[in-house]
Amino acid sequence: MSTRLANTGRLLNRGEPRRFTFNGRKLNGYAGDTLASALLANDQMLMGRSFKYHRPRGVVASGAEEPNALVNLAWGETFEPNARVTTTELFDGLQATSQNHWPSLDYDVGAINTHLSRFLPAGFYYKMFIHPRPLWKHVYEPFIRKSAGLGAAPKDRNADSYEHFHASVDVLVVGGGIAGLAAALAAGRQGARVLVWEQTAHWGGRAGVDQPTVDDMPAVDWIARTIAELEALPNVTLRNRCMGAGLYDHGYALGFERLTDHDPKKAGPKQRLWRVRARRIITATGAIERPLSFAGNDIPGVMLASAVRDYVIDYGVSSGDRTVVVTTNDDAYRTAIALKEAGLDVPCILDARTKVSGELIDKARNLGIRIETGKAVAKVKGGKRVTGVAVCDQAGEGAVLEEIACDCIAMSGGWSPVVHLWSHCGGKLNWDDAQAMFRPDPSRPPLGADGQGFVHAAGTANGHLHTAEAIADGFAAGRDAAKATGATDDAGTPPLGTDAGEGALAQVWMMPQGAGYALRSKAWLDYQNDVKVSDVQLAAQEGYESVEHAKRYTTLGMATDQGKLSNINGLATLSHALSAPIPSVGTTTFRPPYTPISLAAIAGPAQFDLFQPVRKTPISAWHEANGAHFEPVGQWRRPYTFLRWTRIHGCVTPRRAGPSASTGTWKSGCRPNGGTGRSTWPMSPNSSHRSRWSVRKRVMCWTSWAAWTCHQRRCPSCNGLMAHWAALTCASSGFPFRASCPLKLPFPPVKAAPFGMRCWRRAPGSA
Amino acid sequence: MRVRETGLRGMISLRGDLSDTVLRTCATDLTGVAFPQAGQAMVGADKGLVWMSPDEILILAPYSDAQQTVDMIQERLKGIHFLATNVSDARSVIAVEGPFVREVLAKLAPVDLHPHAFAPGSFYRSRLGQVAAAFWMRDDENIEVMTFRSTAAYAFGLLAKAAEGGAVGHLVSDDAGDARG
Amino acid sequence: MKRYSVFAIAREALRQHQGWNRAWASPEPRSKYDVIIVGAGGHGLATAYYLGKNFGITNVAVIEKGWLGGGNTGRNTTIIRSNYLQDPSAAIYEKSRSLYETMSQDLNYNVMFSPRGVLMLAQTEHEVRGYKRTAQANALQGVTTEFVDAKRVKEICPIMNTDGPRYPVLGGLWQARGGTARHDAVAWGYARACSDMGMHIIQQCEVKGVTTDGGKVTGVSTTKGDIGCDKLGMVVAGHASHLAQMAGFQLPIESVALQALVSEPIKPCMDIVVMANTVHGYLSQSDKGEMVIGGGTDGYNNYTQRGSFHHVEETVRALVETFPMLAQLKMLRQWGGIVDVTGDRSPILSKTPVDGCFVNCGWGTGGFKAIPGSGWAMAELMAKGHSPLTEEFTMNRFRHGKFIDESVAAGVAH
Amino acid sequence: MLMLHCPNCGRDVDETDLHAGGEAHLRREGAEASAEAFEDYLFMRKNPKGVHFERWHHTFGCGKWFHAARDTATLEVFGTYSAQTSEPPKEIIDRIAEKRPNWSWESDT
Repeated sequence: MSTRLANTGRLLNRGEPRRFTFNGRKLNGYAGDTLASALLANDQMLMGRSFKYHRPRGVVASGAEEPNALVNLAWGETFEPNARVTTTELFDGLQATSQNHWPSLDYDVGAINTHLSRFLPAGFYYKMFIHPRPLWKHVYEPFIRKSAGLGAAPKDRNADSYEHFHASVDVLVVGGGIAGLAAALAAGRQGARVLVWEQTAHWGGRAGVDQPTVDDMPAVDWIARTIAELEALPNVTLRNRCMGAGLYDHGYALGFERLTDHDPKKAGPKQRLWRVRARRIITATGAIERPLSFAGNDIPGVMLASAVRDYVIDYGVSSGDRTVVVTTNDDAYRTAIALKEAGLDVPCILDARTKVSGELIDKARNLGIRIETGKAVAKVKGGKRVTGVAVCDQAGEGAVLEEIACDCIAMSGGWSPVVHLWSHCGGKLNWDDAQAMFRPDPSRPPLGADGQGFVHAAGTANGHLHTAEAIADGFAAGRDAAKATGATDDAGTPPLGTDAGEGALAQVWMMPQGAGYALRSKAWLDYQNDVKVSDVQLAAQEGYESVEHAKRYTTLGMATDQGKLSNINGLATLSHALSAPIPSVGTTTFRPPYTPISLAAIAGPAQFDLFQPVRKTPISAWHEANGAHFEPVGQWRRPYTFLRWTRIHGCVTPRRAGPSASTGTWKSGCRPNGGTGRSTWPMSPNSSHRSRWSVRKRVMCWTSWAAWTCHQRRCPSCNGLMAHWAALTCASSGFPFRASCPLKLPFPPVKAAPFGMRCWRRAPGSA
Repeated sequence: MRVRETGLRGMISLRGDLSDTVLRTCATDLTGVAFPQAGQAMVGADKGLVWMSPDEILILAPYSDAQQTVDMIQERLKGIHFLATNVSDARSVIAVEGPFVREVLAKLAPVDLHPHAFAPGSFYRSRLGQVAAAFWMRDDENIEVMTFRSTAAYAFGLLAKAAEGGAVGHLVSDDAGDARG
Repeated sequence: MKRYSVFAIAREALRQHQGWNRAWASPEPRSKYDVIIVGAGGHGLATAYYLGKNFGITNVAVIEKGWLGGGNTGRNTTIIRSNYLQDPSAAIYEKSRSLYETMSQDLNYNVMFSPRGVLMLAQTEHEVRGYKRTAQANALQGVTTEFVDAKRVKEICPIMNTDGPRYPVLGGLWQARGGTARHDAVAWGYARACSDMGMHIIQQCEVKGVTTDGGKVTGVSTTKGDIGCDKLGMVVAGHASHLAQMAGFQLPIESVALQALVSEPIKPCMDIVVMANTVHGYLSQSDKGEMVIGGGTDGYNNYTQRGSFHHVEETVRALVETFPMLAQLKMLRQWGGIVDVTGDRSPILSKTPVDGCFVNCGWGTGGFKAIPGSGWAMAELMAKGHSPLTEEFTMNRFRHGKFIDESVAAGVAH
Repeated sequence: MLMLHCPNCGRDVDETDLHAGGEAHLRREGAEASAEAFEDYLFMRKNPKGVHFERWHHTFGCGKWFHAARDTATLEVFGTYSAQTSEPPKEIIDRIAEKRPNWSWESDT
């Protein structure tokens, strides 16, 4: 079972408990938890159901790449479907419910699909439901629609406010890991205007977990020192909880900042959309670990090795008591070591490579961990939770050598640089066969308005997976970018990183290598959309051989994680099926945003009354006062007719002189307010309330007009006093005095706000 | 932060050859400020000159003097090609005052409001949300925004909302904002 | 061709799906064909399909620069409707819509045509008048549409805020038999059927030049060598001008970016397609549950398949105001395509100054709905030299002022 | 999201402050012109995939028109210049020729 550990959890504040609910169950966590870590700490590994087969799903990752653990989030009037638990910071009163199941998460009728899965291969719907024709419209499609979809549909909008922000900078650094911070340091020291975005609440990225050494100090210390130095630089702005959502032409970048999502009680806008014009952009966006394809790799409890490590070190959560590590590289040994050091059991490390050696391997061995080389997972045992693993030779067809009991499997198939932002605007990639990854091709960057590249990839996002190269690469990128914008100051000395040396990884795209159909049809590539190795192979067999075809035919990578875990594995599977090298199969196009951003944030302030400007003529208020029925004419409103009001059936219905109007117009005129409590379109004649205003406005209007005329004529009896009296009355009642004069008269010079706009002032004490 | 309508302001659009000495002298004589360069607004207490486009400057004057100013221009520029129009009632001015004025504007306008690009005396014509606007900086805590009269209420709403959202912490170097916390 | 059916699936399931054939072949090009179609998008493949099916011409090659269906066919928002104002448009779009109804059966490939109904919102008096006029015109053209009032709109689409503060809904033009289809499947289904008739679909083969002899087309030169033909059909949407230039003539076309986006999938909440021209946006929910959203085009010529973000913003804010619940959804992915726009927003299906060379382009933002009708008409035009459906859509209609003005029907991209 | 330099007011301007005005250097036709000439003037556009000369209006700014030379396939901007010209200035032509060796103003017109 997964549980909270006593001694670890560097991001937790155990002094601040947080209460939340999951499917109505009351649970506890701490400040600093993500919803994922808090659920795991409460032994809630099962968090959702997959899209197609309704398979049980547990959390697999610890960051934005999570495909499985999506929930409906609610608090107050806010409701967010498909919220990723791994990026949701825990707060008091959070209510989460799991998605895509009926009647409950544990017992789901839809799970029958998993038993029918052999009849539901990739693209089955293109081959079925053809005859008889009417059944598609009336039976099949309604059924498919009902069972598809993930989160619940929100009922209405929330009243939170959202804002935009425009900024122009010399260098935009996306990613606040050590490479990004080094880049910001270099650029900032040179005097360039620098903006740094980090999507999480914490700086330093994975270095905080893996603890390499930088400049002869532990990475966390270097990160703290660097943050302090950057904060002291007036030309550098740091933003965390701000994701680089997309890069567009001519140095335009979109950032999505979450302001109160982690603490809804906090005042102010909920989210802010940054629209930045940057002369140079550095994408230090890190890398994402790849899952391995073996039978049963989707059972809750099978997780990325890095995620298992994160939960232990960052959140003090063990994902299981006994964890088997399955890997093709040295990095996953860090997980085994971290687990062992936390007092947890690691029965075995299954390494697909036949020969392993190196610092990390020795360390693991010295801790007494059993290391099996050349071995693979034949099959994972378990249903809603891992119960064990069947071991086989990687080279064979999956004959089981032994079974090891465990409740967690930590897998690692290597790392893929996050090249999304680089690719959004046309940057091209190279296949690096030694590291089994696509990495940015520096000779084919996204081109800016001047025809020159304006994006520099840096650190692990540039394919430098190890600390020393990553941090040096980040610093160099920052230095070059700032120099390109004309900054001249000294960048100082580059930071020096050191880390345990790592051996080469093995390219393993299927476990075991000769897995038969039975295993391949249980090896998942895309967890959310239920795309398996056999599905991609079927697509290739049927001639859907371009990666775009295979993707669309199988829906690989089209889930809400946009294939962050599945794309490379799917591509490799496809290239194997076609016996073509991976680079010739190509990559799919990366499209913004990096992770989903709310539509309300895109709309920004243009909501409710500020949706679109209503341009007003000086006579507008007079029209309103006299019952004008307006029609929109561009941004203006033109009085379509002047209405008289009669009460019919308890509803005010306009009666119009002249030719009879269309039914549609009448009905629209009769609509109630909609009960929104917000100001409505003035053409909506709403109850007698309106008539009262009408009378009052008319009185005001004619009083002020009379007064003004009197003033204009230099009336000796009052000498302008009338006008002043009218102005004062109108201004004090909020009535737009100036706009109230009938046509043709010049406006009176009033001191009061002429448009009925009051002076807006920030309440004292609210900064 | 405070967003307020400044009340009526005399505004005269003067179009012509801005390099013409007669025109320049006329404008500077009327306002007592130096003639602005492109992208500049020379605004004194109640008079000023704003560079609108290569062939247009806006003369700011007290509202009550507007027509009189137009008459004076007509008089002084006789014989050269020009157009002077009293646009006082076609436009309104809203003042945004407070420690993070730059950020309030930056929430709405797609321009660089960093002190390097926009300092007291600088002038932009751009948009606020979905409407045209022009703005200039009086001092570090005071920006005046000019919009068409018909869109003033909308612009005011946007500015008030932007101010209500608080500081962003990007264009203020001291700790005036609350956004870093 | 192995027929697709539920029985075939069951049979294959028992043998691990090893028996499925390729959906279409990938042959090397021959040296000469009767007809070459450039562009293996929906329109190009449909043209080839109806050349074979209706006219028995099967010595056909469809040449594609990238992957079939990879252009606008795979990038649109899949709306199908035929409620156009002008007679020639209504005729071809209605032909198209009716062919969609039986397409799955014709192609033996489920293209998931879903006639769930298309509603075009009237939010100004002007639109009310315009759509009433269209409804009347449609009645005469034999296209079933009706003008519905605001109350009925709310019934058809409960999640809509028909009392929006800025543009309340006054009614709408409702075409119950309009809907959507699975866009990729349309291209794949046609490709499979064409391949089955022996036609060659040649992907990853870019046309570099058009060869002519005495004003008559003789072939194309491509990255896979020169290929001869008697007749050439250019069906390349946004790249039409580029290809026409190779053949030595100019088209009244401009290529601009059109963008679309989808939200994350949610449970079904909207069962129709809604288009809101006043506020510039349109919306439907896919069978997967994603809200599929589209808006207007960029104003400038652009071949990058990327657009400017502010158009996305404009569309989203309009739809959030019209469908308030959208505010709490998230944008999953946005993308762009290159659309070919003419002066009157109507397509060009026409002979060209080059003998034997035909062009099919100018569908602008609304080509998907026209795929079968366009293919049907284009095939007839190429086979017989004339077609009743294409008579008005000539490329020189602009010279004579014979516009087919559909700027109202296509007021927002669609 | 384009960013163009407005030669009239000297600012780098966000696309949202601008309005695209279509192909530049069109020759306006008079009443005596033939139908073909009018068709050319009103409808026939070069629509090149590559170097394109176009008109832009600085709508939300100085309110003036200007011309831009831009690549429609890469969005590279070669330069902007006065709208009061019937062909691009020499330095712009030279700059394009340098960057796009296969292109020439003569073949473009």
